[in-house]
Amino acid sequence: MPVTSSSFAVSPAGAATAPAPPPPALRLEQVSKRFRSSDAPGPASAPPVLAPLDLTISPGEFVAVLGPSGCGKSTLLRLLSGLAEPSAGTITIDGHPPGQGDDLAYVFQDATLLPWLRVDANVETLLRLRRVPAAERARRREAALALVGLADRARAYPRQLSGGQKMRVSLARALATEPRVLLLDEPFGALDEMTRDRLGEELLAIHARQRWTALFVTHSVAEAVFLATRILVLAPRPGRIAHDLRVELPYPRTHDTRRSADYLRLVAEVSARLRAVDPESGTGVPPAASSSAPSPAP
Amino acid sequence: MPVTSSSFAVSPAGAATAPAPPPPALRLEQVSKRFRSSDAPGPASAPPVLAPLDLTISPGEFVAVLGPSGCGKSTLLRLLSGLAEPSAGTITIDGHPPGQGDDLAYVFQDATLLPWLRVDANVETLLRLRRVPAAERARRREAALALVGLADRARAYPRQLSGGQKMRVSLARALATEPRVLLLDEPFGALDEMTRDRLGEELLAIHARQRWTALFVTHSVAEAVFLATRILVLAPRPGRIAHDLRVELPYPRTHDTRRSADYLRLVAEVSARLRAVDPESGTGVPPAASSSAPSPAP
Amino acid sequence: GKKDAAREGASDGLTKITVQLDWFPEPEHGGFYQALARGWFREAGLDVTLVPGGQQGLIVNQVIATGRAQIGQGESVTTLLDTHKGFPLLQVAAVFQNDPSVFLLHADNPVRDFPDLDGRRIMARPGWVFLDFLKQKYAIDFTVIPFNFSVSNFIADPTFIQQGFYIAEPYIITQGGAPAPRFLKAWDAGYDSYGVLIANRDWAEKNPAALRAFLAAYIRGWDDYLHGDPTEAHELMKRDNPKNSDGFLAFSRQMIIDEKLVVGRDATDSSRIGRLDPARFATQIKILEDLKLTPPGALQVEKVMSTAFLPE
Amino acid sequence: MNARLLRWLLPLALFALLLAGWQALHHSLAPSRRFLLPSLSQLAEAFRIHGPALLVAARHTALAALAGFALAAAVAALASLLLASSNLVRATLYPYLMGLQMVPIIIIAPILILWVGPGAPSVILVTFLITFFPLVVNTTQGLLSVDRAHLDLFRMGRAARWQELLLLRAPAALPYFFTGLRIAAILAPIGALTADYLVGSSSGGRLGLGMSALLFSARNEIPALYATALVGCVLGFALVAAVSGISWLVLHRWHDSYPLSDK
Amino acid sequence: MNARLLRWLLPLALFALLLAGWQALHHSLAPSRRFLLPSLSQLAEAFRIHGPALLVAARHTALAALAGFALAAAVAALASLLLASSNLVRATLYPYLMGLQMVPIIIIAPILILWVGPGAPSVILVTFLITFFPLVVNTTQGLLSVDRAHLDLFRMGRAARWQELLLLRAPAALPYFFTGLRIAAILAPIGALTADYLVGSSSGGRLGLGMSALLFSARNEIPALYATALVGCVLGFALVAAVSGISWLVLHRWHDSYPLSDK
Ligand SMILES: Nc1ncnc2c1ncn2[C@@H]1O[C@H](COP(=O)(O)OP(=O)(O)OP(=O)(O)O)[C@@H](O)[C@H]1O
Ligand SMILES: Nc1ncnc2c1ncn2[C@@H]1O[C@H](COP(=O)(O)OP(=O)(O)OP(=O)(O)O)[C@@H](O)[C@H]1O
Ligand SMILES: [Mg+2]
Ligand SMILES: [Mg+2]
Repeated sequence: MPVTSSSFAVSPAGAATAPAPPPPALRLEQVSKRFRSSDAPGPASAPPVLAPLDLTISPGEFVAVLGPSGCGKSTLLRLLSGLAEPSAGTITIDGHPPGQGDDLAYVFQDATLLPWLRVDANVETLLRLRRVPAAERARRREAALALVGLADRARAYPRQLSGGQKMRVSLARALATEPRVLLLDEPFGALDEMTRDRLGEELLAIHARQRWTALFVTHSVAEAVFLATRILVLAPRPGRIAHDLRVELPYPRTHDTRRSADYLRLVAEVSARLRAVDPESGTGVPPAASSSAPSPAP
Repeated sequence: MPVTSSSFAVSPAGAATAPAPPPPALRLEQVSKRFRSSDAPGPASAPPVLAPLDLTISPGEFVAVLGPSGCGKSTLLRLLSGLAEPSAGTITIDGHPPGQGDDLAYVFQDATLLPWLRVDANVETLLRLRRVPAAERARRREAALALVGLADRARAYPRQLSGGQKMRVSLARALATEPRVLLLDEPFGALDEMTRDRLGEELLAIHARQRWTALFVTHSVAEAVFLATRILVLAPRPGRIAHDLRVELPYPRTHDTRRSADYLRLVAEVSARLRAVDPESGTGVPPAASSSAPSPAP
Repeated sequence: GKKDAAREGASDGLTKITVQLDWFPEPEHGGFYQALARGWFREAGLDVTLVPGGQQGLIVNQVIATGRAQIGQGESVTTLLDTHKGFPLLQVAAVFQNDPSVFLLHADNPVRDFPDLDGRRIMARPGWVFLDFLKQKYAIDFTVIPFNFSVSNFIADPTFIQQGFYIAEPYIITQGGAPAPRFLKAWDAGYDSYGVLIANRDWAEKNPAALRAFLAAYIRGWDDYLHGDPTEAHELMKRDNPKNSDGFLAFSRQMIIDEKLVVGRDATDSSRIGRLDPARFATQIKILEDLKLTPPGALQVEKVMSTAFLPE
Repeated sequence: MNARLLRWLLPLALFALLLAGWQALHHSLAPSRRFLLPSLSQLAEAFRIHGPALLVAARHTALAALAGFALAAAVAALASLLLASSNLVRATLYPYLMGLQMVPIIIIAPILILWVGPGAPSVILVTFLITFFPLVVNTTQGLLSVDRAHLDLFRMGRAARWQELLLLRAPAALPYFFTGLRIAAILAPIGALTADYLVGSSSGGRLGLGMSALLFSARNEIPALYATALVGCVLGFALVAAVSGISWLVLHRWHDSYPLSDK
Repeated sequence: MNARLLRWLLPLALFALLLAGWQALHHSLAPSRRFLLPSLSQLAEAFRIHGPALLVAARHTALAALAGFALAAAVAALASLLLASSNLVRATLYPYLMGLQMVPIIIIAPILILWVGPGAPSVILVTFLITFFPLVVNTTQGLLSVDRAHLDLFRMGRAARWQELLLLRAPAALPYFFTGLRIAAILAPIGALTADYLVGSSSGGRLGLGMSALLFSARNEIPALYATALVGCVLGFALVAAVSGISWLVLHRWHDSYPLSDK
């Protein structure tokens, strides 16, 4: 049940693809997660958020994660980053347990900028933690800010930024670390389509140079197909991998890729699969019932 | 310069459309906004965020607002809600100045749930402020939670929710007030496409019943076209209305609308216009320059 | 003037003695200040520093026991108790032949004598042995509230009863606009306590000559202060306690003279200044034993006091 | 070593070490100064002898402390709401509240005795005065530090000023209020002791801890004096523990100072 | 009426009202008790007579207050960092810090005099003891109340414990620290006055405010006593103003208690 190995595009994802694959960048074995219910003080009684799942990701893969709201995407990323611990199963990242010796950056779903630092200092935060020398820090900061188009807002405080600007600062902060593993939780969610596309292309360009392994949560199927080498479609309740698909579109992917028939076909197909994973997800009630919902004001 | 009156679809938006239009729900006259620069203590020296703009919206209109990140969409909504004051110009809402006697709900770009209240109490917050009786409050709360598909999370605290779930609670909170004017700042930004589409359809259904006036900020052109009777495309630096377009797709709009040729054509055309408003927006540097951005780790 | 400069100048060859006073400088310290002003300590080869009291005045015996001062001024029964606690203290001279602590009452207060205190409220220092003594002797009980060095409550409240030094407080009370108070004097109840000079016993044993010289100058100082010109001593007191007014200094000195506190209430001349009577110490020890504050025989007169350092 | 175990062992070890250090210090003093730091056995002896009396005294002082503390908590909560309700009110009243805190208790003791009367009423009032201010400052700061986005929510909802105050600022200020309560809880018993020392009353021979301390101090019973202070500490710890417990109950579900168990 | 004007007028009006009330209260008292609440003219007279001496005393006490305050701020900042650095350290040390606060100053005053000696060192120490605790409690609470999401950021960035402490918790705790500082600023001068009362030295006739108060009280110079307390208040207000100024400088750009001007 966990993985629907699926033949798609050129080949289904899986260990069988390449002979003697490189040691995996990320590996999950029978990982599950349930949260303690805050009301019952006893042992976990809430249903599991992630079902036991297995997953192997090779170095340099760009994996997009799709799935309905609340299905466990962020939880999966938190587990990989070591911010949360699995209830069962083991995780290895670059051969280490999460949070130990790995070189990883995580763009959270919220921008989480430090309100007392200006934009430029926020971008440098992670570099400071890694004790990157000041000159190098400045160089990377400038480049990252330019990349996300906020060079002119470098001296602003977070509370002076728009929502999309904050997310871009957060993205710049992660990219500046040039990690080996990059976890991105809807980094483009608050951005307009044009900025999104531009940043997507930039991201691919950087990936081509730096070859980090990426796990990219998005709600845009088009974005997933455009960016990823592989797409995981999660099904909810409990979170599990419903489809594990390889995207074999050629590189470099450019603006033209978005117009190619292959691309459009893939987008349509992934969309269909995504819609199929959980027919009752999204809204909990059928339209008939909900039409009696909020009624006219008295 | 402010408004590019444009013939589009069936007709351009504007006062000339209907004979003796009803008194406007929202009216902006020569409204501009600049923020005081936090560094210079003196009078405002920062460039204006919104150029003087004029805008009239009739009751019951569903207006989508599109524009690049940081162009002033949220600022516009804040001005209308009375949370910020214009630097110049006048605003009237339902005939009143903003914040006085108007019946308005605003779904912020961030969920801004109260962390000490459970989901159900959060949904009731605005109703409590309006002193809606308990029974009515409970009824509307149940309906709104069911609508956004979170009936089963009613007893959770905000910090136990996923990003998309939080935004849905925020949406439920606003919808439960059944306002006359509804301001929505990317309410579906953190949601998967399927939930998005479902909620969009629900929103249209409620709008058909309750006929509030809506200003709906979104980054999805498809969503804008699907939902709106009118689309404003903002151009940045300073924020101004570059296009003011009327969407004359027939009602009720359903799943089939999304497949209609008219719809697809409109989406493509709005996309093109949006991309044209600010060629250098989104990312501040051309690709050539940015390819020398974050460089490989040393 | 000149004497002052001389006193401040050389201290070489002089034995340093620090004296802890029990309160801010006032005429009750007349002996010290007169001797200081006249240069008699210096003449005796002593370099004497007088440390004003205040809160430290409450812990004179601790100050002496820990060696911060060699000599201090205090009250004899309390000092006996402290000696019993193991403090190395020796009572070496009288300041006042009777400790001037009394109860102050308004003139029209119905309390006429100690038994009338039953059921009353008194502001006094909790722990003052006299309070226990009264309760036992007259089989009475009364409420104590802590003494706060102020007579404000007394002035404001015509029923108020409080502890006080009757050579000082009456002046402040009348200045405050109230009529002169009445006193219930401790010795009238048979509480026969001295105002005393206390020395650190170890220091006294090692420096008998210095102590003897000190006491001689001190007694001479008292005699001169009471019978001579107090002006210079008063100037010094004003320097160390700017709140001393001429009126107050004159009043307090006169009270000491009139009440014969220093020379002795039944004395005819100054010959008893500083004298201690071992028999009275035996009485005081008996009081403590009767109150079960010290076990019988724990205190012996010859161990707690000495007349050996007084001038012949 | 197991972290759980360490969490118990280390404080105990430190405690033992401190006791040993105390004892060593006692013996290192010149005999004439040893009374300044009684040995542990002297302390134990003092507790043996004066224990029952101290218990009675502690009951007195604890009641006064609790009364003063409760009064301070209630008044501070109301005062803070008032202060936070408008800039004008704050600018007008805050200086006087500060002034209230700056009244030197030691100086007004006679006035308290005259107007309020010695004993319990004055002791409660002084305890109130001592504990009130940290509560007001913290709570007011909390009421003012509310999240800007939440304020926007309430403004958007056209909340009345009192709704903003009671439904938004008040719950948001709870963590600050509890910080203030924790300070006040520590100050209350010791404040009550001090108050008893200054404006207490031995009415009926029933002394509070402060008067006891005065008595012991006058009689030079230093070990008993230390014992009295220790009893005051125990009261303080008990009150702090109670406040921490209530704080946990109220805050742990949602406030970040009580992390969600995620592991 | 203009709100700006009101903001100045109302406090002034209240002040005038209070002065009038004071004066009325004075005259309403029985003549024999009037001295307890001196009239304004008596107060003015007291300032005229004792002004110069009070200035000298205020200088003494202000210096001690500043020294104790600065010491408390520095030690509290370090102690809070230590306490926040690990649960184990906190569990081990916090009780002793509380214990330190629960030492009744009045009881240990004599012991301080005997160990440290009367005068400035003791006064500074007592001021330190009085102001230290609100600072530690507030700052520690601030260090622990850091936003969970920010903590995640630092954990993700594999921050060392000291980096988390210095780069995240410390700045996040600044608003709490300043709240503590504001309390401490108010307590410091009055604490120094009390300390001077308890453990000051009047040697050489150089009195601090506390010793002056003790003497005025003993001599029943009530107007001068009030004047002394007022001088203490003025010192407190000055210190609070200084702290508020620094707080504004440090926080106004980013903290929600200083709203972004959006209007
Ligand atoms: N308080 C402020 N002080 C200074 N500049 C501000 C302030 N608030 C917003 N801005 C600036 O105003 C511009 C418009 O901000 P606004 O939030 O309206 O953008 P937006 O269109 O909503 O963008 P997004 O799609 O990213 O949310 C941005 O450039 C932002 O940096
Ligand atoms: N601390 C928690 N305690 C209890 N339940 C939690 C907790 N954190 C998350 N959950 C629940 O776990 C599920 C998965 O959450 P997660 O944040 O992983 O969803 P997601 O896939 O990222 O959704 P979204 O797209 O909306 O961000 C949700 O139903 C959420 O309510
Ligand atoms: Mg998520
Ligand atoms: Mg916005």
